[in-house]
Amino acid sequence: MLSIKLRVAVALTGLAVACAADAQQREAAPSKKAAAQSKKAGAGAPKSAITAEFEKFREVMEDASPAELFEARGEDLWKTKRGPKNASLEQCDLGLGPGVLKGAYVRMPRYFADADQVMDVERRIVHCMVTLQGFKAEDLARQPFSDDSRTPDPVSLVTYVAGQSRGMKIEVPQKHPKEREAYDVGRAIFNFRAGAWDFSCASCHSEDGKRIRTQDLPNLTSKEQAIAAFQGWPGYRMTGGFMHTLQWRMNDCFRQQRFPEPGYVSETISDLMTYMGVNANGHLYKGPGIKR
Amino acid sequence: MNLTKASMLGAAALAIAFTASADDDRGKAAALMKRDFHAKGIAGMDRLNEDGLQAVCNRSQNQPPKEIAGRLERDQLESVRYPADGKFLGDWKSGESVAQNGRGMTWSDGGSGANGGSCYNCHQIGPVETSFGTIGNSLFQFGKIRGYGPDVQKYVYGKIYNAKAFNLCSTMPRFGHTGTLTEKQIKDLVALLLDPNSPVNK
Amino acid sequence: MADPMRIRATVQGDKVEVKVLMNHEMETGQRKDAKGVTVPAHYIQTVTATHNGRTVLSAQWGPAVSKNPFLSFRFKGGKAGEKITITWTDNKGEKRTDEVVIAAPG
Amino acid sequence: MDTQRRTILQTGGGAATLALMATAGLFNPGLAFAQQWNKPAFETKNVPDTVKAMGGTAPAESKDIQIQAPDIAENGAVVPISVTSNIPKTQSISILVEKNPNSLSASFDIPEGTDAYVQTRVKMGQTSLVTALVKADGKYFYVNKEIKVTLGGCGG
Repeated sequence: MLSIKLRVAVALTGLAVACAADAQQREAAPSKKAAAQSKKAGAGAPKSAITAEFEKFREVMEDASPAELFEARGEDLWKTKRGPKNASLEQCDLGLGPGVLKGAYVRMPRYFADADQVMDVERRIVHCMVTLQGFKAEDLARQPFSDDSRTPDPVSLVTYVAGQSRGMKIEVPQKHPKEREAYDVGRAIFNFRAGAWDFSCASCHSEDGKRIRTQDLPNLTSKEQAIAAFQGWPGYRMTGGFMHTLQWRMNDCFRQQRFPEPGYVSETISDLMTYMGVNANGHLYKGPGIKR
Repeated sequence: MNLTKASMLGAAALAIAFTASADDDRGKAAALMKRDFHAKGIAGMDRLNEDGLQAVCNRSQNQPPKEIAGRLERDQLESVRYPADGKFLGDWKSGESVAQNGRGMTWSDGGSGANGGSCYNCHQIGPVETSFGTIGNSLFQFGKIRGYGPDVQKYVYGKIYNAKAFNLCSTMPRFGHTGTLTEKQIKDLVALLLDPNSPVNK
Repeated sequence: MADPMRIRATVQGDKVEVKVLMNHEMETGQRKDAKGVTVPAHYIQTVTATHNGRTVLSAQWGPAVSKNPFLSFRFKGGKAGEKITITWTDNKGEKRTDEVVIAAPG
Repeated sequence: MDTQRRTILQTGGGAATLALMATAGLFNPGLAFAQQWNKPAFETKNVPDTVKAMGGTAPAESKDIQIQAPDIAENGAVVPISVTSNIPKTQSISILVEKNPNSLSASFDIPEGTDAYVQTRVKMGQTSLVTALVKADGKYFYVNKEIKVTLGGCGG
């Protein structure tokens, strides 16, 4: 044990002055030729065919997506006077002025001076529910994700707000220093390997064309693919038939990463969304979607 | 000669500059996560602490210098506990269910019930299962292609026990090292790949 | 009470295309919840669509229709501005009726 | 055998009740079919029994029926299926999933003036043949399509 620790310490010192890292993959396998052969000897249907089939029918379903049911519910919640202060959310400022919803979703996360923080859409909506309507943050954080018994209000609200950016260009801002810092820290969180299985977000999301089971994994480090992760959220998840937001998606990624749980609407999640959102900038957002 | 030296020095300087700002961000990220996360189920906050290997991989963008990687891989290999009975091949049928099973080590796992290897999440293995991932390479016909001998058996056992012993910053978890899989389960997986009767090799 | 349906009805040539999304659990009665207790069956059994008092589609469903069901069909004789009414009834006797005005071709 | 006989008896009973209620003027005859849920048909456990319970005998395979559905469903919980019948005088379209606990998923009555076309989404527990059963001019026709259902995502 002691010897391992010592060597790691030596290694870390070595790294500090390391030159260009050795990029070679050194898989100590008995035969490289054999590995290439085994790749060719695939038994399943080629990925492209399966994916094309999925995408074709995903489109059919998105034409009439159950997400619309939650958009409608969210609109009701937005406009109805609720909470201890008996107020609606119509004065909530999502970055473009109080009550301006058009284009707000595709320009978040962003810096909010009143909170002196970078906030993603769900974090901001929760902030408004607390400040304008008088709800308690602890109550909203208690069971924040959809399950058999309910769809939490912020989920429907995010879906409504997202629907108001349908067909618009993603322009997550990087003007304010805190927005740029959120991007950098978000990238560092994305690459941080730890936990029981040595995973980081990057373990699954930093190469093109990878899958878990049949599920495509967008490469979030690439401009072309970061959009694939931004797109379709909030999404109606066919498994269980629940409406979920990116807040849930990232929470569940950390579960599968074998990490402890991130706090609901925490800065960690806002930073990750900033990293992902900025990488997806310039693409068109299609609105709430359907997910597996 | 001189030119090479100069460019190497330049690269070193660049690497240090880059590392400094990346280290800064990583420090902020680690502190932020410690503040924002909480323990849940079997997933304690200690999981946010990098172990030595993770620290090296995080600081080198998973590309540690050869020298360091080699030394650390040897350390990892030394920690592999091979079966006392010297036998590596278990039962391929049980291996198939370990490969299918995605349970283990998350905050929603725990309590009773065996862990799985989540193998199909990343690898193509048997000929029947078409729902397989592609993060890892295809293992279909593994034994047929690489041979069934004791060396290959020992390698596969070691690779599943601790993938990092063979490629320091491999994406693959250390299934034996972390106590995710038992000796028997690893033997069963070895059989799935290397038993000539396993469907993998048909 | 169940949330409203989302109904879209649009004139397409000499026909009206109707698309309906319904808020419903469509519980099969075979699923167990997190505590291992069987969730009782709860699903829409009949759906009726009417236009000017005339039935343009009627359906009988079992629990195998997906949660938050979708239904689409086309009929002749509807004009923009007229109404379509959809009613569903489930196995617990709950009922919901919504209507929508037929839209001119987009 | 027993099950079959009981199913037929029940269907008969249902029809008789329906006729009785219609005679009594208890509801609008136009809505009659929709209001009467065919319980015996929805309780059958295989395709032949379902066809019988729906009053069908010896349905003929027909190329004039099209099923539009994925070859491989991304998620068995939501499988989009549309059925179009080009058989004249189509009266009803039903969707049956062979390997589901109960074969009958949904049945649609097509009045005159409505296209012989429906689109919906159904649950499938596993890879199965899906049957579109059409009643036209009192006769029964069908077509089959296999839809594969896969596992997906982390942990299967």
